[in-house]
Amino acid sequence: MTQGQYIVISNRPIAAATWEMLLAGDTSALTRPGQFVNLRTGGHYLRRPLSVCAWDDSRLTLIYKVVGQGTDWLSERQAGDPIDMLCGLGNGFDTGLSGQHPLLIGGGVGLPPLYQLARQLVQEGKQPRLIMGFNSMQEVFYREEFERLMPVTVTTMDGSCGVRGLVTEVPPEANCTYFYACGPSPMLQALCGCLAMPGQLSLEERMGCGFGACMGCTIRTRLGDKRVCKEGPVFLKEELIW
Amino acid sequence: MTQGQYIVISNRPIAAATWEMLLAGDTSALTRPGQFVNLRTGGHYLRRPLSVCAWDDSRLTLIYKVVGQGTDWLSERQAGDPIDMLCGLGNGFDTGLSGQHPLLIGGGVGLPPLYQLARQLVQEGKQPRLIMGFNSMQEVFYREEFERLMPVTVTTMDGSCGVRGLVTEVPPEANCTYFYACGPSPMLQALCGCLAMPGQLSLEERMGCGFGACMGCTIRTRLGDKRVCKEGPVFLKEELIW
Amino acid sequence: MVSTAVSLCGIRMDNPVMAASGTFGYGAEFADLYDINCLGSFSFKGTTLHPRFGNPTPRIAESASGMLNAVGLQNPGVEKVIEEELPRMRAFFSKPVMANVSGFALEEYVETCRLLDGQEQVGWLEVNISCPNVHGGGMSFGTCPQSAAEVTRAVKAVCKKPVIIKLSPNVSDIAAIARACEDAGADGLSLINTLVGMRLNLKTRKPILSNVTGGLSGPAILPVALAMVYRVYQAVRIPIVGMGGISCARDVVEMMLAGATAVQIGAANLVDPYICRDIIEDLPAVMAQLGIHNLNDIIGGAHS
Amino acid sequence: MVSTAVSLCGIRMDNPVMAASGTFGYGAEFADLYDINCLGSFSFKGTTLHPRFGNPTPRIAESASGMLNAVGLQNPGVEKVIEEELPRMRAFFSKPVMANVSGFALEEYVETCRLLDGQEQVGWLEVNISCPNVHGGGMSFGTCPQSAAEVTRAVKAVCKKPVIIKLSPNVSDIAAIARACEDAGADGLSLINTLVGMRLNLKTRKPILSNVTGGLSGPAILPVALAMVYRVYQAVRIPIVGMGGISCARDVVEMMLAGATAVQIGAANLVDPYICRDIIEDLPAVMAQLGIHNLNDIIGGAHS
Ligand SMILES: Cc1cc2nc3c(=O)[nH]c(=O)nc-3n(C[C@H](O)[C@H](O)[C@H](O)COP(=O)(O)OP(=O)(O)OC[C@H]3O[C@@H](n4cnc5c(N)ncnc54)[C@H](O)[C@@H]3O)c2cc1C
Ligand SMILES: Cc1cc2nc3c(=O)[nH]c(=O)nc-3n(C[C@H](O)[C@H](O)[C@H](O)COP(=O)(O)OP(=O)(O)OC[C@H]3O[C@@H](n4cnc5c(N)ncnc54)[C@H](O)[C@@H]3O)c2cc1C
Ligand SMILES: Cc1cc2nc3c(=O)[nH]c(=O)nc-3n(C[C@H](O)[C@H](O)[C@H](O)COP(=O)(O)O)c2cc1C
Ligand SMILES: Cc1cc2nc3c(=O)[nH]c(=O)nc-3n(C[C@H](O)[C@H](O)[C@H](O)COP(=O)(O)O)c2cc1C
Ligand code: FES
Ligand code: FES
Repeated sequence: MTQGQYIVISNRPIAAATWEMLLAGDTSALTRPGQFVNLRTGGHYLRRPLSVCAWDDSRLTLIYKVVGQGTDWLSERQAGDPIDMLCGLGNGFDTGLSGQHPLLIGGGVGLPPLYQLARQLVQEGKQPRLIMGFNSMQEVFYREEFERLMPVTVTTMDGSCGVRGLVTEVPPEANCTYFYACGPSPMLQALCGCLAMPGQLSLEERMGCGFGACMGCTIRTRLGDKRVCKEGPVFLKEELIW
Repeated sequence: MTQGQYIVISNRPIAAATWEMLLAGDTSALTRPGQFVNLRTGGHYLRRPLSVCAWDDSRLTLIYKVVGQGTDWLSERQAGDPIDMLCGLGNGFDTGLSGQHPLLIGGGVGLPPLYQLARQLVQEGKQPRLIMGFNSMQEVFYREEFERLMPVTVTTMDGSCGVRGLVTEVPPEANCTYFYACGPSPMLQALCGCLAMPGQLSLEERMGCGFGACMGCTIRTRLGDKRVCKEGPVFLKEELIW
Repeated sequence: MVSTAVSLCGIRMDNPVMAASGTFGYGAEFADLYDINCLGSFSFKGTTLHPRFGNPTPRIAESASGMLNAVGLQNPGVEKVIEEELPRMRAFFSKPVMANVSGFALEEYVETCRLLDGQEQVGWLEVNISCPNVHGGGMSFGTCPQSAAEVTRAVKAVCKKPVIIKLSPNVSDIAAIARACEDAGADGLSLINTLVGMRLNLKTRKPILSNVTGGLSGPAILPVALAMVYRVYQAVRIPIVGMGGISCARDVVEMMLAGATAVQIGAANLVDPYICRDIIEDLPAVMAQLGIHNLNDIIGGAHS
Repeated sequence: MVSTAVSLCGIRMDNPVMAASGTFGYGAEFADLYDINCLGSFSFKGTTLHPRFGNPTPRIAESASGMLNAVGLQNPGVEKVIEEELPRMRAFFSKPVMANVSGFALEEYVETCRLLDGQEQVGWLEVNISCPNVHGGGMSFGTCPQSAAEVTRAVKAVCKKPVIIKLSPNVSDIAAIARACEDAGADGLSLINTLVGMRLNLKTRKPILSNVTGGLSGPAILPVALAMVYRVYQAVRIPIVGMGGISCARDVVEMMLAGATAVQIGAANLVDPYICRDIIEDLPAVMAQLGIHNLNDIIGGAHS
């Protein structure tokens, strides 16, 4: 984990209430896709956790939905503004277990961490596929970015784009033997119910610290009590108790 | 009283820890020298009261000393920044009682309201004089501005500029029959003790609202209980109980 | 169209937003700024039997997201309030007003309430029992169920109008005190008053407030107020006026969900004199956004 | 040169700054970031006789200048603390540590304290009689002088090391409880624990925390903490560990002026993991600026 000031390079809306922010700063603590940052927003006491969507040696991308005061503040940042951030939190996804044809499933702003994951899987010579779910066409983002890496199926609740319904409407290809998922809790729970194959899921909890100090985010798992911020946010399907 | 956003035109240090800020905005509520504004500083709950140093139809000048977090925040404002302000608070000085040769006495950042007062007295054809007191030469500000209006005597505690000692070291000219004073409370008290002539003094109190709602600033006077923010900050020497 | 009207102890209010006692004077300073008839109502400055100067200055200090006050119940006394303030108020406020009453002995409460109960403009009496009891060893009336009940009973005996008891949060068990007041006949409860707090001046190394301690209010205390309103709602059946740290329309909704029938805005008036008007203007849009058609539907909604 | 050293119940500390229980784990997460031997000491996560999961999530909510937690004393139990955590801690912390103990029955407190008292690394026992998060069959031990004294006496009977009782702020008269603990043999007092608070989710219209209420901490509560430390300082002669909302070196000085011999930093560690180190580094400059040569000179300085 590193703490420091990161500088906004760009910050732009990419879908309904959804923003993409590019930041410059120390990314040395990022070792795996699925890790997150915890950033300070003006005037709010606690930091806000956001998954890292992509990074390189000196820059990182975040994608966030404006849902409250903190994310609203974020959306007002401009190029050159500093943001105080803890970087490189959590365990991240393990690509070693993926098999040759991993299935990635993301719902809404659960998609960002899957982007760096996909890049890495492709780099490792795997052939991932992606199902991305949204409420409606207005919310769809990063479709082309993802399509450049792999085949993508879009689902929307209202059918305004792609398949109508939940991500669980789309049956996985036969050659898929492993999945990675991130999204709202009901979606993850449904996936665990309907997908027979093993997989990894990234969870969300309200956090006090984000780095393991406060026990604010602890859940029970089959392998004992675990802090979502430290032993997670990524868990094996087998560990989770719904 | 008006409330609104005022825009910083300039903000510059003019002496040790002392800044001059020029703002653009609605000055229609300012009717008398000695009135004050109450401004919101970032992240602090209560507003900060500051006397108005000078104003015209669309601009006003504040002079403030950095003594804590709020004034520190102020010193970081830049041209173009907005400031939320209540403007035109308090009663202000009454120039009608001044006689032909009023004596103005200001200590440190008690001087600002005397500047607009002096301009007005001069405009009314009076011949004011000023004694300005500071701790040391480094703190002296607005000497030339004041000297353009009237004769000025400077005193400093350490003697590094002008007369050594307190403003009370300087005997008033014989033709002075009325005084106006603003500065730290011990200075005002000392003045009331040693000046036989009548006068008006501008007081400071910690304020909750600045516009008469909370009774946070009430003092006892010989004419009853008075709110410094509403019936003051300027009081007649005769009313004050030390 | 959404409906913001509520009814407090049988009196209809256009909306649940009132200004809190001690932060709105007798309304005049705000009536200079906007038409305060937009308010549900307001509670005027705490009134005592005799005139009071209160504490010497400094009476005000600041803290993170809050302020301390040690005004000490400065007021001109009930007689002057009736002779001067109420007639003056008639010119700019035409709704029933809430009369906030304080005292340091039982008889003071009774006499002040009796006099104010007789005033046509007064809609409710709000009896502040956070004051120190001069006959009870200095502890406030509001810190023990017995003395809280005693004040309630005595005041109820002389008042025709609804009597709302304003509770202190500086207690181990606010629900017990709330129940005692209800049992003694209170028509409503109002909570919370300020939390005891202090700040020190690092230069003088002494307390900032002349009174040493003061009452903490502002957004800092909102979670404490919500917890107490929630708890008291479970303990009593009479309506609750909720306050403590409210500073936007969303906070109003949150306080009502916890159990408040009406709300009061205190410290926020001091830093933003238009806040009550703005909250009332924002309320319908916030309700619509949250799918609330009628505010009455959400009172205590968090308990179901 | 200024001196920051203080002595707490006979144990010398390089400086008065400790991390508060529940916000510093067993130190490991922070030792990864900086050498935590710069601390005066720290109080480790509240330990109970048996392992506890605590409350379900959500355990955390936010408020203006503060946060709510309802962790519910999650900890591995005293045995694992002694077998695993303390040996691990030895690798990165070489000073006496404060052992924070909770319990739901007298015997649990006694047994847990007895076991921890026997550990070489433990400098002080900090007995938490106040955690508001747990349904311990009613009010907490800390809300009544008798039960506070009872815990104190029982724990003192089995401990050789200094016993510091950690008080709850959710009481009518904290001075009475402080005196009861002193009379029962407490070597020191630590205050304040969190204030009971709650927040609601406007979308679900339900409490955010699974436990409904939680403990409020952070800068929002600093004035309440200062007032209570000030009041307790006047009531007892044993040393006070002051906490609640401290987030900079100036706050440390303010808390010591009010009466604290040492201070703890809680919530601030969570939002700024380097805060304890930074405060300790800033302290000498702040002291110099305020004309303080020796921190011992200012303990309770506001009372003289
Ligand atoms: C590990 C992790 C990764 C995340 N990654 C992303 C991401 O890549 N993109 C994205 O849009 N969102 C992400 N979230 C959710 C994001 O943290 C919240 O949407 C955000 O904190 C809301 O802040 P706010 O101030 O706008 O909302 P408010 O509701 O005003 O926040 C109030 C408090 O609740 C907390 N909170 C509210 N919603 C959530 C939530 N869903 N999860 C955790 N805490 C919450 C806030 O952090 C804050 O403490 C992630 C959450 C976690 C735990
Ligand atoms: C009517 C009036 C006119 C004033 N005019 C000027 C002026 O023209 N120039 C100038 O430099 N100063 C002036 N002051 C003093 C100025 O208000 C304070 O220096 C300022 O509020 C300090 O804020 P801070 O956040 O930097 O200090 P902090 O000490 O951090 O402030 C903490 C709290 O104490 C209050 N406070 C601290 N010092 C004072 C004080 N001396 N008077 C009132 N409240 C105080 C603050 O407003 C705030 O609420 C005036 C005060 C009053 C009442
Ligand atoms: C300056 C000031 C004066 C107050 N005076 C009174 C009073 O006279 N009577 C009373 O019952 N409450 C008084 N209060 C308490 C408020 O009415 C209210 O209960 C409290 O401030 C909490 O609400 P808030 O956080 O919105 O301010 C006063 C509060 C402030 C800030
Ligand atoms: C997440 C969290 C967990 C806590 N756990 C404990 C605990 O186990 N035992 C205890 O005595 N106090 C506990 N506390 C209270 C703190 O030690 C401290 O008394 C309180 O937070 C006030 O200080 P602060 O405002 O600096 O946080 C906890 C506080 C927080 C924020
Ligand atoms: S958020 Fe603090 S331990 Fe996970
Ligand atoms: S500051 Fe509120 S009445 Fe003067």
